[in-house]
Formats: sequence, C-alpha cells, structure tokens
Amino acid sequence: MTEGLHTPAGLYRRMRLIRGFEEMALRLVKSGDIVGGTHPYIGEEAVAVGVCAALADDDLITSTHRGHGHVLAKGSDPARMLAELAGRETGLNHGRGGSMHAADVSVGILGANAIVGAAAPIAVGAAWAARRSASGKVVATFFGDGGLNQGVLLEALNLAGLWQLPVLFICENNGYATTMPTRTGVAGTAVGRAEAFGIPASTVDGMDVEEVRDAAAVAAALARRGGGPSLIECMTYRFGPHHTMEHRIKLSYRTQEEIDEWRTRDPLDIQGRRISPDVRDQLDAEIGELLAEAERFALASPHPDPAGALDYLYASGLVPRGGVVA
Amino acid sequence: MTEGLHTPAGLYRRMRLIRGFEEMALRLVKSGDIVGGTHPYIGEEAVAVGVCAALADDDLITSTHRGHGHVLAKGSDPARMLAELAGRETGLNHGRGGSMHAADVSVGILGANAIVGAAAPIAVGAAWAARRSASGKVVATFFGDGGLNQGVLLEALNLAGLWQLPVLFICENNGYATTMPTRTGVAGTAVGRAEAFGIPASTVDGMDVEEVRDAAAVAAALARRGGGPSLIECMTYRFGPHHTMEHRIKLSYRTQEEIDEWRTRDPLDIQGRRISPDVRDQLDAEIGELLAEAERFALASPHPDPAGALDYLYASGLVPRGGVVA
Amino acid sequence: MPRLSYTKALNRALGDELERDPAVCVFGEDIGAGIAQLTLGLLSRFGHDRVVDTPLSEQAFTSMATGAALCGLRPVIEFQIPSLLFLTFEQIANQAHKMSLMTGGQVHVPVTYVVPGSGSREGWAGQHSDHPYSLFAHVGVKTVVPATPSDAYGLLVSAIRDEDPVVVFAPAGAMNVRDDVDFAALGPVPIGQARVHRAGDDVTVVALGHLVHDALAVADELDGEISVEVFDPRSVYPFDWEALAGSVGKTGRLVVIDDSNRSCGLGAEVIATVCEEMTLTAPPKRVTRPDGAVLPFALELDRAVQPGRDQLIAAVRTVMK
Amino acid sequence: MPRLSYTKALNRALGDELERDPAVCVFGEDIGAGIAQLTLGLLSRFGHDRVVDTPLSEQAFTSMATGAALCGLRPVIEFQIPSLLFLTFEQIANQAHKMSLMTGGQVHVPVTYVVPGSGSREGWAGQHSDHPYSLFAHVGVKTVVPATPSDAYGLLVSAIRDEDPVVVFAPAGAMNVRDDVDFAALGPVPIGQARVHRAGDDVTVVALGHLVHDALAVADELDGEISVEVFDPRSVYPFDWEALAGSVGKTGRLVVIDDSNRSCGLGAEVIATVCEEMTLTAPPKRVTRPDGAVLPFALELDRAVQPGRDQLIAAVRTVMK
Ligand SMILES: Cc1ncc(C[n+]2csc(CCOP(=O)(O)OP(=O)(O)O)c2C)c(N)n1
Ligand SMILES: Cc1ncc(C[n+]2csc(CCOP(=O)(O)OP(=O)(O)O)c2C)c(N)n1
Ligand SMILES: [Mg+2]
Ligand SMILES: [Mg+2]
Repeated sequence: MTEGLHTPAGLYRRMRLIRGFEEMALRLVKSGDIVGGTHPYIGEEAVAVGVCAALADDDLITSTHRGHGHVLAKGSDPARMLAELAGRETGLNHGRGGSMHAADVSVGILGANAIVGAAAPIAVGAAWAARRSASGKVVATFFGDGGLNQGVLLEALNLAGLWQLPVLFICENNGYATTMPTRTGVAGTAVGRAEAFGIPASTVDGMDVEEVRDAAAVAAALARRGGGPSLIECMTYRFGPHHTMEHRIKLSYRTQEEIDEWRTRDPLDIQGRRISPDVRDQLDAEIGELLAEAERFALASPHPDPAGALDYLYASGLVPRGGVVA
Repeated sequence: MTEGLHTPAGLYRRMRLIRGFEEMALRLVKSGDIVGGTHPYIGEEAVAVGVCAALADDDLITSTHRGHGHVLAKGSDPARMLAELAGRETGLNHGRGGSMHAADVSVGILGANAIVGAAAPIAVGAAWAARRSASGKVVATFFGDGGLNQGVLLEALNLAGLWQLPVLFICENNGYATTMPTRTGVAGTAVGRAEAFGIPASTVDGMDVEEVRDAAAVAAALARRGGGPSLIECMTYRFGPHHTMEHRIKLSYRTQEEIDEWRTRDPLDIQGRRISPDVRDQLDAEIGELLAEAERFALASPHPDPAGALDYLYASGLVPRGGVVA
Repeated sequence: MPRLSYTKALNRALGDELERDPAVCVFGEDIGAGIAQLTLGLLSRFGHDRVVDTPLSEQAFTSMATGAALCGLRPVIEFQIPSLLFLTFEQIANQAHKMSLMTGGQVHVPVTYVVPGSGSREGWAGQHSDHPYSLFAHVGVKTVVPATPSDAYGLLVSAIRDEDPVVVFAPAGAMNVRDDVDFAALGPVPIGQARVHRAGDDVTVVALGHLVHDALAVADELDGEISVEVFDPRSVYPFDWEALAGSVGKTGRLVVIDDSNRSCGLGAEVIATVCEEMTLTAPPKRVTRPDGAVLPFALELDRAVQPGRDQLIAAVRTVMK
Repeated sequence: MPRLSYTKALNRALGDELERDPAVCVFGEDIGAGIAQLTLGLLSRFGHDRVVDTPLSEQAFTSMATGAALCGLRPVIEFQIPSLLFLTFEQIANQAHKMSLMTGGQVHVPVTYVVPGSGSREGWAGQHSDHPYSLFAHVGVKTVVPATPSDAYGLLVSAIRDEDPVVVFAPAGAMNVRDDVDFAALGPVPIGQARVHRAGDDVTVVALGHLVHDALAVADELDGEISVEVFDPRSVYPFDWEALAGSVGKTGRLVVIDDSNRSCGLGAEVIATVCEEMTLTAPPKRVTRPDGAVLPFALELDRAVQPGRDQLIAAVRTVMK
C-alpha cells in the first residue's frame, strides 16, 4: 500500500494535501506565478487517493491533463511538484513539463499525458513488461469519461483483455468532457465497454475514498495473481472549471444547482467524518504548513537557463541544430 | 433492392459472377496482366451479395482491401472493374486505384479502402449526411474481423450509436486477419462490441446468401425508419490465400482439414441447390461469356498516359510542381 | 473604420459561409459552447444539424467529415489543439487527400480543418505547442496560415469553398491582432497567393502567420539602415513561387523566418526553391525552431525555442554583409 | 565471400540483437509467421515473450512499446506498410519522441520502428507506396534508410541499441539487393554517419536507400564524361552535415535525388543547408517525387511519379553546364 495511505486519517490527509495544493495553484495562476493555467482536480481527490491506497509503492500509474491529484496521491513531493508548475529548475521535470506533464518516475509515475486517452496503451505496455519480468507490479491508468471515446484507449482495452495484463483502468467519470455531458458523448456505458473486451468492470462512488480503495484493492489483487485487467468507473465531479481559463467565456453547460448538489458530497467531508474533529484540524494545520513551505520553496527556486532549452531532448546526447546556424 | 438480386437465381448469378471474376483475376495475376496481386474474395461471396440484395440501388457502401466482391455485388460493370485491376484507362478509376481501391461511385460505392477499419467512419459521415438530408439512404460498411481492433472503427461505432445513424456495420469474420486467428486477436466478440455501443448486433451464417440478406434487410429497414445502426457478423471463410503473394513464403496458420471443411459449405453450392440444375448451368454459362468479354475488353484497353500521372490529384485543378523543375 | 480582431474574423467567416451555403457544417469539441471562440454563437444561429458537438473521437469525426463531403456537404472541423493533427494524420493525409486521385476523379473531399491557436500558447508545453504546417505541405494538403484579420477571414472562406481538403492554422500569436477593416470589402483571399506587407529593396524576408508582425517590427527597426521587404506567402502549400521570384528578383537577398522545426520545414523549401530557380547575391538564411524541437514548459525555455526578432535582425544583417 | 541479401541482413540483425540483449522484443502483425521476412524464424528461436503477434491495433501497440521501453525493454515494432506511420504519427511524434524532454530527462524511449518495404512496391497504389521519412526528420525522430545489406544490418543494430526512438525504412526497391559480406565484419553502423559509395570530383549526388543504386548506375554511365561522387547520408536525421561539407567542398556542385514528395522533403533540407552554409559553383538541383504526390496504381503512372535515372542524368548535366 502506498506509504501514508494505510489509515482513514492518512487517506484524509492526502486528500487534504491535494485540495490545498490545488487551491494554492489556483491562487498562483491568478498571480501569474503559474503560467498556462491548470485543470483543477478539486472534488475528485477520492479517486486518485483511493486508487493509490490500493497500490504498492513500486506499482505504476499513468496520469492525465488533470493530473496533480494522481501525482500527489502516488507520493510525489508537493514542493517539487509546485516548482514544476511554476516552471522552476527544481521542479519534478526541471520545469520542462508544467501542469499537464508533471510526473515523478521515482515514485512510479510513467508520465502525465496531455493527450486524452493516450496514456492507456503506455500503461498496457508497462503491464506487459511487468508480467514478462514476473515483477508482480500492477499498473493503474487514469482517464476521464471523455477518454472513453478515444480509439487508442479502446484498442488498449482489447490488448489488455486479450493478454490478461495487470492493468487497472480507472475511469474518472466527472460527468463532462469539458462542456460535453457524458451521456451525450458516450453511447452505452464505461462498464459495458470494458466487459465487451472481456474485462470485469464496476462502478463506484468516486466521492468515497474508501469505496474507491476497496474496489481498486480487489482489482489489484486480481491483476497481481494473473487474473488480468479490471475497469473501475468512479462517479465523481469537478467542483471547479474544466481549466482555469474557463471563466474567460460565459459557459452554461451545467447548473449551479448541480454543482451545489455535488458539493454536499465533498470527498473530504465524507472521509473527514470518519476521523475525529481534532485529528482533522491537526491534519489540516499540518498540510497548511507543508504547503506554505512548498510555496516558499517553489517560488524561491531558480528559473531554468534558456541556454538549456533543448536539454533532455535526446537521451543519447544528440545535440540538435539550433534554429539559427551562424 | 439492388437490381438483379431479387430472386434466388439472381443471388446465385451474382455470386457466380464474383467467383468467376476472382478466378480470372488469379489467372491474370499469374500472367502478369494484373500487377501487385489481389486479396481474393473466393468463399465470401454470400456476404457481399446478401448485403447488397438488402440495399436499394441508391444506398451506399464502403469497401475494403478485399473489395472485388463488394464492388461487383453493388452492381459495377465487371469489364471496367477488370480494366481497373489491369491498370487501364477504361478502368473504374482510370487505372489509378487498382485492386484495393477499385470503386464505382455511380452505383453507390464510396471508395474501397486499403487501410483496415478506415472506411467505417467515412460510412458514418455518409449516413450523417443522408439523415440530415432525409434521403432515406442507408450505408453499409464492410470490414474484416481484423478491423474490429482498429480504434477508429470503434470510435465510429460510438458515433453511429450515439446519433442513431443509418449504418449497417458488416463484419466479415473469415476467421483470420492475415495469419492471426480471430480468437487470438479479438477479446470478447464482434456482437458484444457493437452492443456495448448500444448497437443491436447478430451473427449469421455468412455462407448462406439468403440468411445474410434477411438479416441485412431487417437492419436496413430499422435504419431507414430512424432506428439507428446495426452490426451483422457474417461467419465466413476465404478459400484462398490472404493475398496472391502468400505462396511466396511457407505459412501454416490454418490446416488443410479446416479449409476442406469450409469448402463443403461453399456459398455457391448452398445457393445453387435452391435453383434448378438447368438454370444453374445456364447462369454459369452466361457468366462465363460475360467474363470472357470483360477480359477481352480489359486487356484490349489502353494503358494510361504517363503524362497524366497526377491527373485527379486536386479536384480544384491545382497543378502540382513536378519532381524535377527545369 | 471598425476594428476587427483575428478571432472575430474567423468567427465571422464561418458564420457567413454557414449562412451562404447550406452544405457547410461544422464538427468539433465544445463548439456549441464556442470555447475556442471560432464558433461562438453559431449553434444558436444554425442549430444542431449544422454545428455538431462531437465526442473526443477526432479520428472518427475527421473521416466522418470526409464521408459527409463525399455526399455533397462541405464540413469544417475545429481541432482544439494543433497536435490533434498528428492524431488525425492518417485521416487527412492518407484518406481525405488521396481520395480524388485514387478514385480517378470520381470524388472530391472539400473539408476544412481549422486549428485556432496553433504554435505556442505560452505555458502549454510539449504536446500543445506544435506548428506542424510543413507536414501538410510535404504530403501536399493545401495549407494556409493567415497573419491578419482580413486574411483570416478571406482564407477561411476560400478554404471552405475549395474543392480539396485545406488546413487552416490560426497561430495563437496572431489571434489577438486587430485591424481596421471595411466589412463590405471582406471577401475571399485566393489560396496560393502571397501578400507583400511592406515593400523593400535590400532583402526579402519571408514570414508567415504571427511572425509577419515580428518581421514588420524588424523592418521598422531597421528602417533607414536596411530596406526590408516583408513577404507573407499566406499559403504554405501551394506556395506563390511567382510572387517570390518577383520579390527576390528585386532584392537579391533572402531570409526566411519560420515557426517550424528546422529540418524539412517551410524555411528549407523556400531556400531550396529559390537557390534552384532564382538568383541571389548573398547566401540565404533561415530563422526557425531548432531541429526536432519540443517546446519546454517554462516560459523562458518556450521562448528560447521559438524564432524571434533578435535572431531575425541578426540574420538580415548577415545576408546584407 | 558469402552473399547476403538485404532482407536476410535485417533478419540477422534482429536475431543477433534478440540473442545479445534479453531486453529486446518485437511487436507486429504476422511476425510469428514472418510474412515480411524481417522476423522469419524468430518466434521459434525466442518464443512468444519476445516475439509478439499483435492484433490490428497499431496505435495501441506502438504506445505499448513506449510503455515497455519506460520499464527497461527495447521493443522493435514492425509495420507492414509505410502508411501505418501516418496512423501512428501521434504515438511516435507526440508521445515517444517528446517524453524525454517533457519529463526533464526522467525517462527515455528506446523503441525501433521498422518498415520493411517502404516506398513503391509497384502496383500497390496510393495507400501502400509512401516514403514518409522526411516527416520524421521534420519532427526530429531519428530516421535511417539503409541502401545495402551491410548498412541494413548495421543501422538496424544501432537503432535497437540507441536510447531514443528510431525509424528504420527498408525501401522495397532495395530489399532484393545482395552483397558480398564478411559475416565476421558485420557490426553496428553509427546513426548520423554518411557513406561515400563512389568518390568523384565534379558533382556530389546525394542519394538514399534504393536510389543509391540508381545513382551508382548513373555515375557509371557518366563515367569519363562527368566524375560523380555518390554520397549516401544513410541517416535522414541526424544528417551528416560535416561529411557533406567535405564532399561539396571538393565538387562544388550538388544534385539530390530523393524519393520524398518535393515540398519540405529531404531534398529541400539538403539544398537549403548547403546553400546557407557551404559554397557551390552552380545552382543545385533536386530530383524528387512531385509535390503532394499520391502514387497511382498503373505501373507506368507509378513509375512516372518516382524519381528516376533519366531525370538524375539530366539534373547532373544541368548542374555541370
Ligand atoms: C485527444 C484529445 N482531444 C482533445 C483534447 C482537448 N481536451 C483536453 S481535456 C478535454 C476534455 C477531457 O474530458 P475527460 O476525458 O472527461 O477528462 P476531464 O477533463 O473531465 O477530467 C479535451 C477535449 C485533448 N487534450 N486530447
Ligand atoms: C490499419 C492496417 N493495418 C495493417 C494492414 C495490413 N493488412 C492488410 S489486410 C490485413 C488483415 C486484415 O484482416 P481482416 O480485417 O480480418 O480482413 P481479411 O483480410 O480477413 O478480409 C492486414 C494486416 C492494413 N492494410 N491496414
Ligand atoms: Mg470528464
Ligand atoms: Mg479476416
């Protein structure tokens, strides 16, 4: 089980970390310290934390454009994560990735992908490698309801189903792909799609971290003993905009009532009720400090040197020709 | 109903035409008159003919790399079809398409596609246009069992299911994608996949042209009255190689027994038994003459002028720069 | 004269064409809401039969447009991000582009693909900052990259009316440009026709899209010292070689500024064709993205990888030596 | 010395690498049966864990290779037809290529993509006859196009050992070439290193893949009249500019024969770089496929669209004038 996620309080704490991190990120987008905006994970914390709670430290995940929650849930350092969003050299990706690509391979995150659905076959490949080496690792791949409509993800379901690979397909069904309601984009259901490829699937309450964790634990155990992939559809909701730039244009794809309704099922409150108020307050305070420290670290970190703009482009060390050759 | 396919004898005659055409094509590949080889349709005739028998003349189809049967079933002139395979100016595509692209738009064939699965969304687009214009047309799109694994085809199922478009997805399950048995390539089933997208689906005996026709007729009627798409999986078999070049290398992906077994269910015999031997002989003779004439026509036709190699590249009349500019 | 923004010009062009021709329809993600501004207000004006919100199935809806085009419609596709052109490269380059020739002229495919916000958006990182117009020039799909609001209007109109597939790149760096525009004079701009934004005698600077504005600024800056002709091909493919021959014939010197990766980009094509077919009095120069460039996230890195004014000035000075 | 065919050389290289390094594995369609000959006999030698027959899901298995590479494997993918590179352009150009930079060097993606039978196969028509190596040079994916059996062996070996994605094009027109080969001397050929097949003084002919053999034939034919240097870059990207500078420095004249479409192809890049950075005594020339070419089916049309010897001779004579 991923470190720190063994107890109800641990689950709460990690969700609070994500919530606080995302709120801080919103603030830093407004202040201009984070350029390019973010896709906030606020409201969906139980999914990432629940799934990672069911994984071992050396299990693997792939993440998405809305990836901060996954990265923090799997155990990345929030300070280096924030430094990444702020485009600093100390960031997880040395400032090369930013919000949509921030990832920490050392804790088992095989990249965050800005192309919807694109990570699923990468996860399948990692699972194939894991099976081949009999490492016992499983791979969880996160994607949204919109991702269900990407051909490559459906192809990936077929390969995983065919070869019985240790993959957890985690569908974060937050009701919308940007402005498109899931029901107008997805014919049939997520569960039905998985089952069509011979993959067992279930739908869980994505606002309840323990319910997510329990389902993921069953799937991980199945995968680990060679029983193949599963899909878990987590019904969830983003409390905020699709992207921080959403406010620039008047959108009316969902009602205030709907948002309010979902807010009554805040995953932090659901889990918060499972721990004592004192502990909750203490954890909130702890996280507050930790994030304040992360912010100090990130904003004090150096910006990358423009001379290194193409560093890391080729692993072999090939130095590309510049855009102007003297 | 496509002209000529109203009666049992008509169905037999069209299948005989395809069979004879394909045998002639094999001969002309050997003789070098057809360059590049063919993907023979021999054994699968009942699928194309059965489906086209359920379509109206102005309904549309899309075809595949193994497309000769579809093109002839929909009513193209065999002589111009053969001229196409022989690369002549009189060919359906003026010698520009060849075996994998031969198509006759005037009888409702929206191209034959050499990329597996690629035609399905094209058919969906045609169906969308048909629905928008309330033309009442339906579109049948043929693809193999291998095509079931192409992401774009799965995406197309979603769009058709979502928007309830008048499409007939015709899966020609001939047991193999080149050398890969369907069961090792397809997790789940064709029918299950369609159903996952809310599309009604059934499996029929693809060696029995009347059974195929009946299923297609039901699907076409449903589509025509706004009831949306269907998928029909036709269980069939190619009696010959995947491609005429297959013999160049020793392959053992299927047994002689299996081939012999399927040959006992030759679609021409199944339908042939439904008409009198006299009629059958007469039709066989008619087709023989017709094909002999087609061969004469095709082989007497002029080759295209190399100066026109890029004719038709741009519909707007743009003349591309040549490969050498003096 | 009223001011028209680049974004509004595109929106207006699309609206006008939808109005003019019932065969025109639009497919894309979130286009009902109009989040990329291109389609703002069009759903309510034209309805769900003309403005179609699609699921995230770019490959299928790109070929769906092809199928609809084969049946007489003139679909326009909006892609939210430039790299969706990688995802749909098969559907555009191998399907839509090839159908006319492969069928021996039996069909044509009048589909327009629009990317509002191509190139760097600053801070959108590696997978959202591509400018792959040279790829389409290579495969031979008609490709335009308007620099100004009136060209954005006119080229989008021409693209929609064209009988062949056309890709329209609307660079993020140009989308805030505003222009004084006589609305009555707005009209189609022929595909394949260049525009000289500023005449000059000493050196021809070929610039495209947002870089036209950088080239104009550089021309201003060098005014008095070096007389720069700013040549905007507007279409990457087909390219207006005749007009370029006229410009280079006058100046005898050439610099290309090009937001593509260097190798096999538009800059290479321009220099190659000029050196084969025209006469220069000094070696030409390119200012481009580096070879194989992937735009890093951090702003200073993102900018370091894009061609800019300082580099252009240096290149112009070099060819003048 | 024993004769080795190009096809057998590729097969041998792949077998040797599978033998040498347990991290190497192969994905592709019908590779168990070995219908493209590249993988003939490898399934029985190495088993299903190393040689994996895939369903027709090119996009997924291409990214699957990326995922396996992230976990320490070195996958090789066989694509049956060149246009599958269009279908998987997203997975190669936007995923595999970008991961190292986007993660700040946390990962690398050592995957090799092989197309046995690229370019025209004669009579396979529009969707099976592409030669899109310039596209990969543009996006910056390492790309090699070997011309001979020993280069096919050596470049495939180097591609597999390389830490980055590499595309290997094996032109249909070269796959029947045979060579006298000393098996003991077979070894890796560095990516990015050119080979001069024939030295000459008057003109440098840059030729790649099967066209190297045409260039050699033309050099023979012109022998006595014009002294042709046949320069084979072998790698399209990275390109061996240093060696080309040496050749052009000697001859002062340049012709490129290139089986890409003309616009923004390798030919353009070679001419552009030479004209920017080197000195020619006569204008250079390209012999290429036409702009936007789609290969028509009929043999005489198929051939008319490909660059050929007569055109090369004419081009060489022109630059010698
Ligand atoms: C293939 C692809 N298409 C479109 C986009 C633009 N885009 C980014 S996120 C998004 C919506 C994704 O919806 P969903 O998968 O449900 O995830 P969510 O944003 O709801 O978490 C879109 C359309 C993209 N990044 N990739
Ligand atoms: C996308 C794609 N992948 C691979 C190929 C090469 N190829 C041509 S036909 C074929 C097998 C197709 O199998 P199936 O769809 O079952 O049709 P069948 O040949 O059995 O009629 C393959 C792999 C192709 N043309 N397109
Ligand atoms: Mg969603
Ligand atoms: Mg099959």
